[in-house]
Amino acid sequence: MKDTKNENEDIRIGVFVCHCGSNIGGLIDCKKLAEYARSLPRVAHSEDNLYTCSETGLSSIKKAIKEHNLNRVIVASCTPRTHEPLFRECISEAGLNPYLFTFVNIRDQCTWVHMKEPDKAYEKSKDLIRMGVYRAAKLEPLEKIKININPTALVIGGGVAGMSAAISLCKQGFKTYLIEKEKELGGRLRSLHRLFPHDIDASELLNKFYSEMDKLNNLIVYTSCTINHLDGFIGNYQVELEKEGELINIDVGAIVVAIGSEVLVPNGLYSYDGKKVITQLQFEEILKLGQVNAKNLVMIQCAGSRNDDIPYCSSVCCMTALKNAIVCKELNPDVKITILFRDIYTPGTFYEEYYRKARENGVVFMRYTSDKPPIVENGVVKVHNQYLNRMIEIPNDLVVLSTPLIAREDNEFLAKLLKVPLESNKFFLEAHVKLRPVDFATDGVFVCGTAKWPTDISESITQGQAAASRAGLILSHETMEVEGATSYLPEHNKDLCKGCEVCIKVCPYKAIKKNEKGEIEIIQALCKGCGLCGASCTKKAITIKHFTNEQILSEIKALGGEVA
Amino acid sequence: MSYDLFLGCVIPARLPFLEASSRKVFEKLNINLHDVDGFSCCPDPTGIEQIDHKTWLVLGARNLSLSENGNDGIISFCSGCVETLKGVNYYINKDQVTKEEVNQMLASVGKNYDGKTKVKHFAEVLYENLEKVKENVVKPLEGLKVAVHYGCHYLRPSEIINWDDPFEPITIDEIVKAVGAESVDYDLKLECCGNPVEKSDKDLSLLMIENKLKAIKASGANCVVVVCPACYQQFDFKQREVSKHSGMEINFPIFYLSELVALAFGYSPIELGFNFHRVKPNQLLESLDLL
Amino acid sequence: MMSESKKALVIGGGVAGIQSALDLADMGIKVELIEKKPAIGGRMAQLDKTFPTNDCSICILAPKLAECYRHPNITIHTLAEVKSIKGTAGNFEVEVFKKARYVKEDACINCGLCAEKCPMRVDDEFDRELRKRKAIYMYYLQGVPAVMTIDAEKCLYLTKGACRLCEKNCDRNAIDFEMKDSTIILDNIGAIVVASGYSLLEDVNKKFLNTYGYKKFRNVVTALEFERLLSASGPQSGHIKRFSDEKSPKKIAFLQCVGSRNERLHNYCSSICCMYATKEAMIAHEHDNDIESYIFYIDIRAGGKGFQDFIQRGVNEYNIKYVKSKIAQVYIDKEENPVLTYEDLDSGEIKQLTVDMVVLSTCITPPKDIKDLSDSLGIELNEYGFIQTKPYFPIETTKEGIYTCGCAHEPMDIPRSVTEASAAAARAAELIKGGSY
Amino acid sequence: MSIINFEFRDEVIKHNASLSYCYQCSTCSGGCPVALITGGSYNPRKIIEEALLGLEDWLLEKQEPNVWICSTCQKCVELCPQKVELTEIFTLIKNKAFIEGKCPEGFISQGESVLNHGIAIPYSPAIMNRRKKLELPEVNPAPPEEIKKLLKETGFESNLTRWKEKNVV
Repeated sequence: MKDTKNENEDIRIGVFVCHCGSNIGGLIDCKKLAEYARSLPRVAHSEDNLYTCSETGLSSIKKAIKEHNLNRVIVASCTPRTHEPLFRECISEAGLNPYLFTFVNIRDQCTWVHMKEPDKAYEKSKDLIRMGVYRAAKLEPLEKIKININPTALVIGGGVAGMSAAISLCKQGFKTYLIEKEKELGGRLRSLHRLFPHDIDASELLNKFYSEMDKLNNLIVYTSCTINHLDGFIGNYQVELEKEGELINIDVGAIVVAIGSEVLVPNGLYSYDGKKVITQLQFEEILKLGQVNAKNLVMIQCAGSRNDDIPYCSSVCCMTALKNAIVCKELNPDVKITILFRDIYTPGTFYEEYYRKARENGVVFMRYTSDKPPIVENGVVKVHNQYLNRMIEIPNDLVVLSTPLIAREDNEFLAKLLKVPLESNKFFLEAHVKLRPVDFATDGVFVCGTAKWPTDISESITQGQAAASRAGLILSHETMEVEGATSYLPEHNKDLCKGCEVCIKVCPYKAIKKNEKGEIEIIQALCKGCGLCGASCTKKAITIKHFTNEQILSEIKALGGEVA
Repeated sequence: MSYDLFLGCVIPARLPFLEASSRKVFEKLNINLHDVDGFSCCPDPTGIEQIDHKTWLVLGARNLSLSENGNDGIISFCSGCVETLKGVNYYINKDQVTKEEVNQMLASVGKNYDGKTKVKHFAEVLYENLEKVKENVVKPLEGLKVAVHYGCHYLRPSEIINWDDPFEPITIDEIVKAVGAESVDYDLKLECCGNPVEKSDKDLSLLMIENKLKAIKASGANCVVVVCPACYQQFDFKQREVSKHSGMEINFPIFYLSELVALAFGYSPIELGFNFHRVKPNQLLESLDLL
Repeated sequence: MMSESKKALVIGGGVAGIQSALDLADMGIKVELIEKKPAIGGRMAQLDKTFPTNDCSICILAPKLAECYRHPNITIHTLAEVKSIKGTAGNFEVEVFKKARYVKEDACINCGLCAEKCPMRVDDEFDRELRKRKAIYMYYLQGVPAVMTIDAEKCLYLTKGACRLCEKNCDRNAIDFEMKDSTIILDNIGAIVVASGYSLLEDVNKKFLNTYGYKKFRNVVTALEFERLLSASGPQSGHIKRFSDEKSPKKIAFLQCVGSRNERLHNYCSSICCMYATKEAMIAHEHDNDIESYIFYIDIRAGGKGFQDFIQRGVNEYNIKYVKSKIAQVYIDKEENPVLTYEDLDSGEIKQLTVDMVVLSTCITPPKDIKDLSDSLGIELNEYGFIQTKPYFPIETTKEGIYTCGCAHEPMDIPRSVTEASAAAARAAELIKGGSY
Repeated sequence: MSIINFEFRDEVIKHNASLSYCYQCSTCSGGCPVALITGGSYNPRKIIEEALLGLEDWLLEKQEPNVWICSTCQKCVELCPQKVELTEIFTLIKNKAFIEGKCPEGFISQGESVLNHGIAIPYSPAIMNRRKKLELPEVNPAPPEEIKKLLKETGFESNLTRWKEKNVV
């Protein structure tokens, strides 16, 4: 690679103005823009292309770098979000350091937002290009940071999601630790009787998992085991586990969180007493033993959910109620079952049919609204039937409450440990609701199952496998490159730092810590280069690579027209 | 082609002129209608069935049993009769137990029904012979803007009637066009005329026909065609009362489908007994010189 | 133990297929991505925004499209369909039929000059036939690969043998009428992921929609059509106007469960409609604060993360009224305003509501050609017509080595589709590079 | 305040199983012409809900809503997404009400005519005449005694008698 580091090298900038079809070229004169660019200091070459991102455009960039011996490249076109990687790749293919590329967005920021005012759009484009040129002059080559990846995984939580994740990771060929704080693996499955919608015994599915895991010789399971301490970053985590008092230290490259959830205990709700008024979970126990004495049974949905305290729909309670009603009817068809609901949640194919099956089996459904909840009195439930706008009495000898899944107490502790966020209901918060559903914003850590949100068995399994895929794709690399444009504390600034720790507080990625010597230390692998620390550093000690004060100020001066 | 004719109660005993036009039409089409002795009330699906389903089944089965001969099954001029006879077939063939119960009772009068008699509405047969109908038209009914009232029981329940589309029927519109008249679309086209409700709520029944007639008036139609004697009475007999009640001048000649076809086949209003209509069609026909 | 050199085949270039392909490719596995349409992107590319965060659909999808296109381990085959497969899990051989594009992908820079000159105006499929395009066209603005396509059924030269104006006007000689449909063999395939997506009711059964006046009343549209109308890149550039009189609607009714939860048609729940209807009502309100929306439903199904809050926000901030009453029929008044008759449960009254526009929340259905696909792959379909999967393991099809994800096997939203896509990638990876355990 | 009555509910379902599939979507009430005209005081959905909860007293005694003003137009049956056979269920309820003597007079007169003549409308001399004028053949309806015999069998005759006893004016 060319030596671009030497200070007194002469800066030779190439500017490529893109028409982006008619997106830019349709509104302003790209040729004139290119000419203007050439008039700016240190610009050795400029041209305009119909599509700079097309193969033609890219090859003409490479050609120009050779012919005009360019060492800085500016593309004035669309958005870095979609195209910066492409152009960086392009100039490095031509032998330049990718960080010597500058993007100027004259489409989104000019011809799109100022569609109605072409002249102003043109003037603004000139300003942005000029700023880009002055910035480019100050750019320095950067190297991406290479880190080694330890091809070992840790899965926290031995429920159905955790087991699925662990099994898949092992089958992908990665050594995997699976830890469970209970004495046995299995999680919620162990307390369930039958499973909807295919009506098999929970134990059947559980055994399937057990036998799968027996086949794996790269799976290490620790039960009655909790996690004490964690350190490190993607590819390189040091974890301290505690199993029955004894400490175990392991090194892993990726971590999957699958610690599940809890079921709300409805104390004070609908005169819950655990005897005549019980939860679905307690009812499953009765069904397991096949000893339903009740003749007349009422189930109340959304018991403790979809209210101000727990605003969400727990999404599994409707199916659970239907399942237990059907199982109960199978044990004794004469049992009268009435389900009081707000909205029946049975999305998709099999679930909707399951709802129909329950109706077919004689289960009575009655809708209530949140403003008129059922009244549970001794031996009778009174409910305002919205369908008839009348009070209806249901004599009964057992009331079953469908209570929601809620976040575990431990979530907060684990979230701190892993430096990952929780959402308002204290469930774990993924990186992106839609496109990164099992990732955390922090690289190398993943989440699945009801630790993230209430989900049914099948989706928990799927999420476990998904997390295994996301973790697996990291573990399958021996080394990984992380962003080079990070913040750092240059040697010559060390004495400026007074250790006020503001940077540690503001860093959203927990990338900054104080080392044993009490010095600020920035873990490059964790830093995303967001710049918060640099901006808030009271002593201006921290620098953000690729966004140095010098670089930014030169842009601002250029905007003001001050020529350096 | 030869059918056993099931007249039912209302047409022969109250509206014989509808029978006249119907018989003439099929004569012209050379479709033989064979008169059968011993039919009882179908019975009325909006009457007897509502108070005693079993009686309805048994009498219906009895009627059907009278037609177990070589013919193409039963034809009827009345949508109610058709629904009953098709319905009885449906229930008897759907459930063996019902069939046996019914036949046990029929046995007491020495009858038995095997569930095989085919049943057709006369409009069904006309539509199946649409080309023949067109061939026989000598006086295209140009100028007639017809509001087609299908009536409920000609279409629904489709699982039992099993003929035209329950919400987008075409058969009667096609027949109307075939005889040279225009079918005018109107709001509430597929709504009930209200006749069955009369037994329990006269005012409601009147309101239902009033809404229909208002919608028809708004559509610019100049007459109405029906295929059911109950609908016919509701439309023809109630108009004066509706006019009074709504304070709106409503005066639509109500034609039975067979009357329109017969008219197009060249029969005179006299032989068709148009004079028996409450709302006299002649003025309209004269204005379009269809007399 | 499988050889590392085995490749993966992903069928379908929607968000699910793309996610599977990217995961596998990032694991160092070579991926063949098959897409029937001229460009990848699938349904998500047609959406304006996505619930529950309402961020711009194409803006979050586009980077993935570009990533897919540039990824050294991914080969994209557009205009391609699987014809047949041989072999078993770990080693399949797949026969793929590729329609000719008649445009050289390496030469075309979609400058659009050719389309300007093309004399043919045909319905634009991507915009749900709400506007016209030319016979040579970009499937959609941000489509990847970003090249033009000639619509062989509509092209004047290919149908009538005369024209070639596009060719004359392409200064990059990218047009190639000599191109022929072809069949290619992809061998050494270790595992297959089926992400063939879904159709919508209006694509498979227009007749059922007659009682709602669809295609009869101009102010009755389906939800995806409405989504295109809301989209800035759509036929109305995001400024919704009624087709009858160009007026901007103020009162919009969304009818839920159109074709779904119905024993006469599709007895399943389409899963996403409650949410997308709410989303569309919100966007409409954002465009025009005078807009009030009515959503006529049976049960509100909002179980996903943040979904209940979403519904609440709809009520509190976007002037959405949820009415628990299913609408069966739509009529219009003299001004072509749709009129709905419904029961108001609270008062027990039967009411009539006149609105400016009706949006039909038509249900997800199995993709039109799923039968051919399942036959050629030798996998089974379930009683609903979707791909049959194993109980509690929704990724597993009935054939080992073939996995599925997304709406190909059940109606579902984007988060779950993407999750399943990664899961399918994991299973495929186990087969391809695993075995050492 | 009403008490749910599973026995009556099961009785109706035994006669017509389609009842149990109803999920109260309001398609029927929204599509019913009578419900529209009566502003909802007649409401097929409510009758079905009462049947689902087995509210016998409301269905047979109070008759709220009044099942007798259903026009049997069958629109609800065609529209119901769960294929609930509403009119059939209403027929069962009306049949039960008839046995209880709770049925409008209008239905009785037709019943009596069929019981006594085998047909709903006996032939008057005037009509006989008119038929002749129109050259229509003579009609030979069912022998009344045969029909009467059958209506004894079905119990129709005794039900009719009971109705008259309960509704002496």
